[in-house]
Amino acid sequence: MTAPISSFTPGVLAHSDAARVGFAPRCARFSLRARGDLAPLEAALGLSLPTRIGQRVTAGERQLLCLGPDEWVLHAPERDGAAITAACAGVYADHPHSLVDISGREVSFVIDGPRGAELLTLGCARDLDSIAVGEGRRTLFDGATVILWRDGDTSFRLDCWNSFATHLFHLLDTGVRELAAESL
Amino acid sequence: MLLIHCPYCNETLPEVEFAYASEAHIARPAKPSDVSDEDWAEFLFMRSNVKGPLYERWRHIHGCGRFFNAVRDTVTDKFLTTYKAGDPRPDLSSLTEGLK
Amino acid sequence: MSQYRVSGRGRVDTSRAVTFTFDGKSYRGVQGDTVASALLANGVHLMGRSFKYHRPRGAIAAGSEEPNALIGTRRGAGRFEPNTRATVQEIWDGLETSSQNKFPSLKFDVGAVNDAAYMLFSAGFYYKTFMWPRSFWDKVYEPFIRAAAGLGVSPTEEDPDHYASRNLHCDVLIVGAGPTGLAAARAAAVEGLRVVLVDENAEAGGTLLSEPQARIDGKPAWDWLAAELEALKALGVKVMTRTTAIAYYHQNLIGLVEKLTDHLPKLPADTPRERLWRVRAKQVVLAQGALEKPLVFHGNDRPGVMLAGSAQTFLNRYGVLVGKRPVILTSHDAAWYAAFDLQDAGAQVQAIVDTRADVDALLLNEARARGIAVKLSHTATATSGRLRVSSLRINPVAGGTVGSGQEIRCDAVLMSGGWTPSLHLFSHTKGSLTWDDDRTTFLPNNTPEDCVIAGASRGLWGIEAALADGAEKGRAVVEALGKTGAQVAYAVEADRPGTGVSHKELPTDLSAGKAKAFVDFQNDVTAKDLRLAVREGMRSIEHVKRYTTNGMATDQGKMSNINGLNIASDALGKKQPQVGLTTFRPPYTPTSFGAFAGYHRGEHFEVTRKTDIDSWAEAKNAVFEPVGQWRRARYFPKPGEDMDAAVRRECAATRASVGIFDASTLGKIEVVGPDAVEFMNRMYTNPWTKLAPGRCRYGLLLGDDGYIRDDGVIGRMSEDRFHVTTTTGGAARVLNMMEDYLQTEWPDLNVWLTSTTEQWSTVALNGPDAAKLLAPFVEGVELTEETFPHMSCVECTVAGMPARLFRVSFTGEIGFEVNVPAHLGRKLWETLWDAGQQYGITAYGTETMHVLRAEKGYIIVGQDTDGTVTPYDCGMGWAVGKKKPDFVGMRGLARPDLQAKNRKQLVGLLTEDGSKLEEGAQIVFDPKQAIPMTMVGHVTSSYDIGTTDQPIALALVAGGHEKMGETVYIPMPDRTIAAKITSTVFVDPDNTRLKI
Amino acid sequence: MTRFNAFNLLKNAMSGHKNWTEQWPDSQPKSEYDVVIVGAGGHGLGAAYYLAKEHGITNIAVIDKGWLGGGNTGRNTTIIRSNYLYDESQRLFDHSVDLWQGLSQELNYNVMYSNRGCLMLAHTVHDVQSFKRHVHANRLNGVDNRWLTPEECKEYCPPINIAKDARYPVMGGALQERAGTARHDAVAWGYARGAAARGVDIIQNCAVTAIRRNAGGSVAGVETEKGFIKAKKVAVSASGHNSMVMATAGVRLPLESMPLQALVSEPVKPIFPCVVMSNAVHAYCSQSDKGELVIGSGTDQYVSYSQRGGLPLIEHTIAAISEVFPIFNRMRMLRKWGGITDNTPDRSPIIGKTPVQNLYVNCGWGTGGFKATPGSAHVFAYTIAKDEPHPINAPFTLERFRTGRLIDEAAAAAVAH
Repeated sequence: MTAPISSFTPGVLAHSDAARVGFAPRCARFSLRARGDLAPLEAALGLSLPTRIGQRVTAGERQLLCLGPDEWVLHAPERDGAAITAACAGVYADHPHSLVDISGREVSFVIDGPRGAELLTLGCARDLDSIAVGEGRRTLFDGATVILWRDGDTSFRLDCWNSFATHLFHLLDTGVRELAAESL
Repeated sequence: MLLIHCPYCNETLPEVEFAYASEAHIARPAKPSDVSDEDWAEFLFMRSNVKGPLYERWRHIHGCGRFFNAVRDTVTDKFLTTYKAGDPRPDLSSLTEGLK
Repeated sequence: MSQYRVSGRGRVDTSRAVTFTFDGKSYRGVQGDTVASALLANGVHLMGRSFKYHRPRGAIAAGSEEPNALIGTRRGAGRFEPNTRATVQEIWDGLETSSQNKFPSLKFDVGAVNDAAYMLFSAGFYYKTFMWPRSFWDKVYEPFIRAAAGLGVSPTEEDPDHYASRNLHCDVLIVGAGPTGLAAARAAAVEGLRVVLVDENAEAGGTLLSEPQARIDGKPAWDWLAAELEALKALGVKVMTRTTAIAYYHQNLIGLVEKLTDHLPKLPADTPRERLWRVRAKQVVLAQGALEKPLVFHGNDRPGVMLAGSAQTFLNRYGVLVGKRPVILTSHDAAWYAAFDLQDAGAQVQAIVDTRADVDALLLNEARARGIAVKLSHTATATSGRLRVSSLRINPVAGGTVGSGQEIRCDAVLMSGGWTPSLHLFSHTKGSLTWDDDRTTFLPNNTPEDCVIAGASRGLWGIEAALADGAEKGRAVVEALGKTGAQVAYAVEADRPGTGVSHKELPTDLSAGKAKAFVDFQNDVTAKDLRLAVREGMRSIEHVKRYTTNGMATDQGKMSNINGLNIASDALGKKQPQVGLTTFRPPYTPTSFGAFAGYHRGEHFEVTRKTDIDSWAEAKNAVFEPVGQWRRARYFPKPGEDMDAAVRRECAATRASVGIFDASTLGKIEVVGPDAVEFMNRMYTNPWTKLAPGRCRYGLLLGDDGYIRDDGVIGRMSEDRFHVTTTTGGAARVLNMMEDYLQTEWPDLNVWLTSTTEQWSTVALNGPDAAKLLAPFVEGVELTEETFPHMSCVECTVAGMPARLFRVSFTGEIGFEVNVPAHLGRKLWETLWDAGQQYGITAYGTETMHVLRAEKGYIIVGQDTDGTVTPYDCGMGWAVGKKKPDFVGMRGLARPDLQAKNRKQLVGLLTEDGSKLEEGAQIVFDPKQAIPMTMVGHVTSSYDIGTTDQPIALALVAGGHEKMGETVYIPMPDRTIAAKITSTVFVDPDNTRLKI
Repeated sequence: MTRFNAFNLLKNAMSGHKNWTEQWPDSQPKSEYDVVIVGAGGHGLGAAYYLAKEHGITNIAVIDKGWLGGGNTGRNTTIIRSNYLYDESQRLFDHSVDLWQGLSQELNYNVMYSNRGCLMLAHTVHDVQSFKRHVHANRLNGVDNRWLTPEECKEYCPPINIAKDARYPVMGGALQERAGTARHDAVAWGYARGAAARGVDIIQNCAVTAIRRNAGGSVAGVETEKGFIKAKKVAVSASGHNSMVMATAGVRLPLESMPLQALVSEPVKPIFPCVVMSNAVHAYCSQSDKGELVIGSGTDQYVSYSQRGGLPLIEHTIAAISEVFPIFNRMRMLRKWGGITDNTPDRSPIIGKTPVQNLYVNCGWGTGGFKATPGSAHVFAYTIAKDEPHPINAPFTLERFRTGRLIDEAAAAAVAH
């Protein structure tokens, strides 16, 4: 598959009775880094900043996941991008932090179907049961750093950098067919 | 493949998420220009390479991204403990049987 | 039905015939047969030839431990494997198999002359000869040895199958689905634990499959087994058959390989041939059972000589009589039961020969009841028969002396030397073993892993003991996981536990030198060889093993290790533990490469990273090159152009009008925070404090050893925000290095790093028309010398896209790098491409980029530097901040050798004859010297396809900076080239072309 | 010592091989030696052999904590070559290759040195530049190494895949024809037999627990499980244990010991005629005389003495083999094992004197020690005997880490093995 990732359109890319892989619509993505008093940032962003790694908060269409002791990833509708940048810029002087726009850096696959969780075991060495529904983690999938958002028992979102997407999709696509071919 | 406890994530995870970062507690001299060639070579290259409990560094590079310290028995490869960067070097005798 | 098939016996489906071929001849077996059971059912025992002596061999075992019956298996084009165990490969209609290591045929093999000369081919014989004349080793001796060795032939075609892998996490993994494993599985499953039960065989059951006579909890063994498997599945146990636990890694990671298609007549779609499972289990139960030991005596390798337990398996599992007139030779009770089963199935057992004087009266009665002759206190001293055993010579042993022999006619010899617990996976854990004198075997002791070992694999014989221990160990595991397990008891009738004694080679009346008593069948290692090794000073089992190759065959010592140890320790006059057991090494059974390679084959061997613009280049027939994980367009050939022509055109066009280049792969790091500038001052050699927002600067990164690690242009987007670029290959390394210093050495700094490599697609425009082309698309800044001078950067809009615009040049021409969000890269590229047509815009690749930068003397880290080069070496002292108190590499640079005179320094070279130098060519001052020459440097970059009127080169030359204008020499194989040392800048030294 | 030759083999065959004598006695330590060598691998036994043969020093003990040849000597993939980049390395390894040529005759023990050639494949433009630099440097040093086109690579070693569309296409290769392989155990055994015949004591299963020094600081001897052994000189070449042993003498080394794994396939008839190294892909392969494909893996990332390795590394190694040699995908792995490699920062060894008088060290061979066995042993013996380095090992000092005069084969060429 040599089509550029930018030519992917949201929707289902591969599916079988066992599992389904979709391409998520584009959204605004930010990497947020901060220490100390987080209240001003929380006010600026309109959501609280969870401090346990893997914890997630949702406020309206904004979703935020704690990735490290001073690191969060924020997903929001594309139209919110400018506002978020401005809001954080507003508090920077008194509460220095790092907000970096990574909207263009990553894409997300949506994985679900009855064996969606198993599909991920093709490339992920960690025990998926350790990611509670409603949480997320940064981890490794088939050699690439990814962020896994667990949205349900068998439904996940997988964020990866653009240039890994086709490689990872190939494995997911193979797995979708492989799982379907298994006599259960 | 080892299982490693990340003191920041507070989870025990497969080695593939981590990158080894060599011996721990080898501080870079505050004023490098003041140290002798011998001391600089010591800092750059000399390692205890212990056969037994080794103070070492790992980075949870595909997870939280943090560098942290560990004590691991290089004969059995069992971790005795892991702790955050900057925490004091734990006393060996105080370390109980490795983390599970 | 085939003549040796017994109706009403076995678990095979005799109503379903299956046809396969062996050495071109067609045979009929039945559904459920292995190649071995099917051939035996047809009366075929001769299945292979041995490694060294090419002796005729048949199956000695019925399972994966088989050392002799190795065959080639084929399924049409591309699907051939050598050395497949006939005792494991299940048959299917159309399977093609062939024997190995023979010429011209299995029945008549000229290689067997080795057998006649076997006295010469003693252990380690090749260490003692083949040395004269010296030249003969490569030409004559070695080819002979290599051709003689090697068993089967390699595949010669690419493998059309695909392979898979998966990760699995469970509470309890149980290896071996015999009675022990089944009982352990139930104990864990009833507590609601995640249990995985694996077995290498086609069906679960282990010894139960060979012992239908037993009754468990009142049910016939096979009924109990069927019901139990159903129950376990109902409890959620994942039961995996045809699945071998190949290796035990750190912290309870066990590798499993599941065979999915080798037994199927038709290959199902989307189904891998094999799947590697990486299982991480909280607790592991090893229930691998035990392996029967051969007896070591002269002629114990003849086709038809087989393990008694295996004969029993062939009968009870496959319904095959391995012989109609078998003789039993044993030192253990187990073989007596084999005799009874075969007799009851219609064979005439010629005799039961037991080396022991006293045998359980019950056994004697059973034998008597069946009218089977019994010989106690006997040894075996020979067999006869060319391609199949036809008689066994036995002798009475009294008071250690061997009496006169007697021949027993037979068509099979079923032997048992007792049983060896399977400790393979246990010893992968680096677990310790203890020697058990009664059983003359090693037993498991301690292991560092969370693992228990149960049943026959710790020396408990019989089904009842196995079930009891399995239940007990299962409960132990349950309790280790913090639950309370229940006591379970199993009632077993018609069980067959047994006892026996263990032997070194059996006593004989033959002269020791003559006896061919095999220990390692496949490698043709005899007891005599082992004793010779000891005689020659090999005192450890490791030495004996390596000297004789005992235990190094494809069964990895499953048949030979313990017999070898008993003989070696006897020869040494030491107890076995003092001689030691060779470590069992993974995998448990030979495992296909494909299973390890898994999904990572062909284009998915490793990720190929592509930019958003890559697809445009592909459409334009660009030629690509791998750079790190990325593939980059190297050049864009027009029809009929080779690389030189294309690059020459691309270079010329860029200098003449404008060239467009995809620079997206450059590493990018966003450095943000109040201490950003301080961090930059500490990391890079350059001073950053005075760099104004909106300006950029070339930055040089060293290691603390003082040598150049990376470089790139760095823009200060605002007071607290830097846009750092790195080399394509260095991106990840540099970010990791920065994080290391930041987190470990300077945690006090208030600054954060974020990789933005893939946030941006970067389009570079270079050439006199670059500004003219770009200007109309830019909103927010005017592209004039005054408003946006060279080395400026700004956030603006380009063609309606949010952009970070840099005015930089890696070519010496007016240059811009436009960064837009990655997914807009191709859109921007095409916009500029279309608009650029009026200027004859030309797309160029990495090769042209390399040429143009070399003409300006810009270095490429990794090409013009090699990890031993300092900034001063490449004449970039200007990039080193002299007033800074410290930066990474500053102290390293001060070390004596980095300050030394006459270091290799980067200079330009122009050849006197106008010829092009070869990159990597070595440089000397004195061309007349003899080899070995004193080399003073080498050519790092060299091009004759650029825009200069003569070929140019960059080179590292000792003391080069002091030698401007001097001549150096480059000795090539055919001639020596003279070149003049020049500046590294060949084009526009005063940078006039950089001005708009 | 019975001479090994076809005649004696025949003679002994006739007598049922009952008259062969032991190749080396299992000695007990004496109270004092002129030289104690710690580590009975190829390097240590070889040093003893050359000390006895060329320097007339025979009152030597070679002491090992286990069985002789039980360390990396018996655990490597037996690749032998000398086409290194730097002059210093080329001289050292080529000296070794010279000695390999006649080693079987020298030792009267067939070590099966096989000049089957070593082909290093280039998969990137950078590889091509780097390997050509090797080829030119080797040529001017008189070390054979020549450039092959992809087609020539295929011709030299047919299993290689040279498809243009491969993930890592073969862009050519550097071939050293004098390079090859040898039978690793035989090297240790041959040196042991030769040294023992000259009076050297080989003491097995006797761990050295410490190096003892005199009041003046110079070496006094070694403490062992079997008591103190006085020695005028102590030489350490105990790969995988050097850091600990030297630390007892107060000498710190720039070493990190990493696990290295290797594996063999099931034996097949000759199919693979040479040694192939593919550094970009991390595939190292040759075929043993028994017919097994002998495959080298990379080192695990962490310090360890466990001689265990990880599964992911094996997966990658095999994938690399299938990438470069696709026809082997249905072959089977027979056996996999681990060793311990001592790695220096510049991936070049340390052979020479130490800050402690009469204490010598030979270490830091990383993944490449076997090929150097005869050469390293030879110059190490010289250094021990003369208390000064042989010109060949003079550059390989401990001192270089202070001055910065590294011999950085790793940085220069990213070449492992």
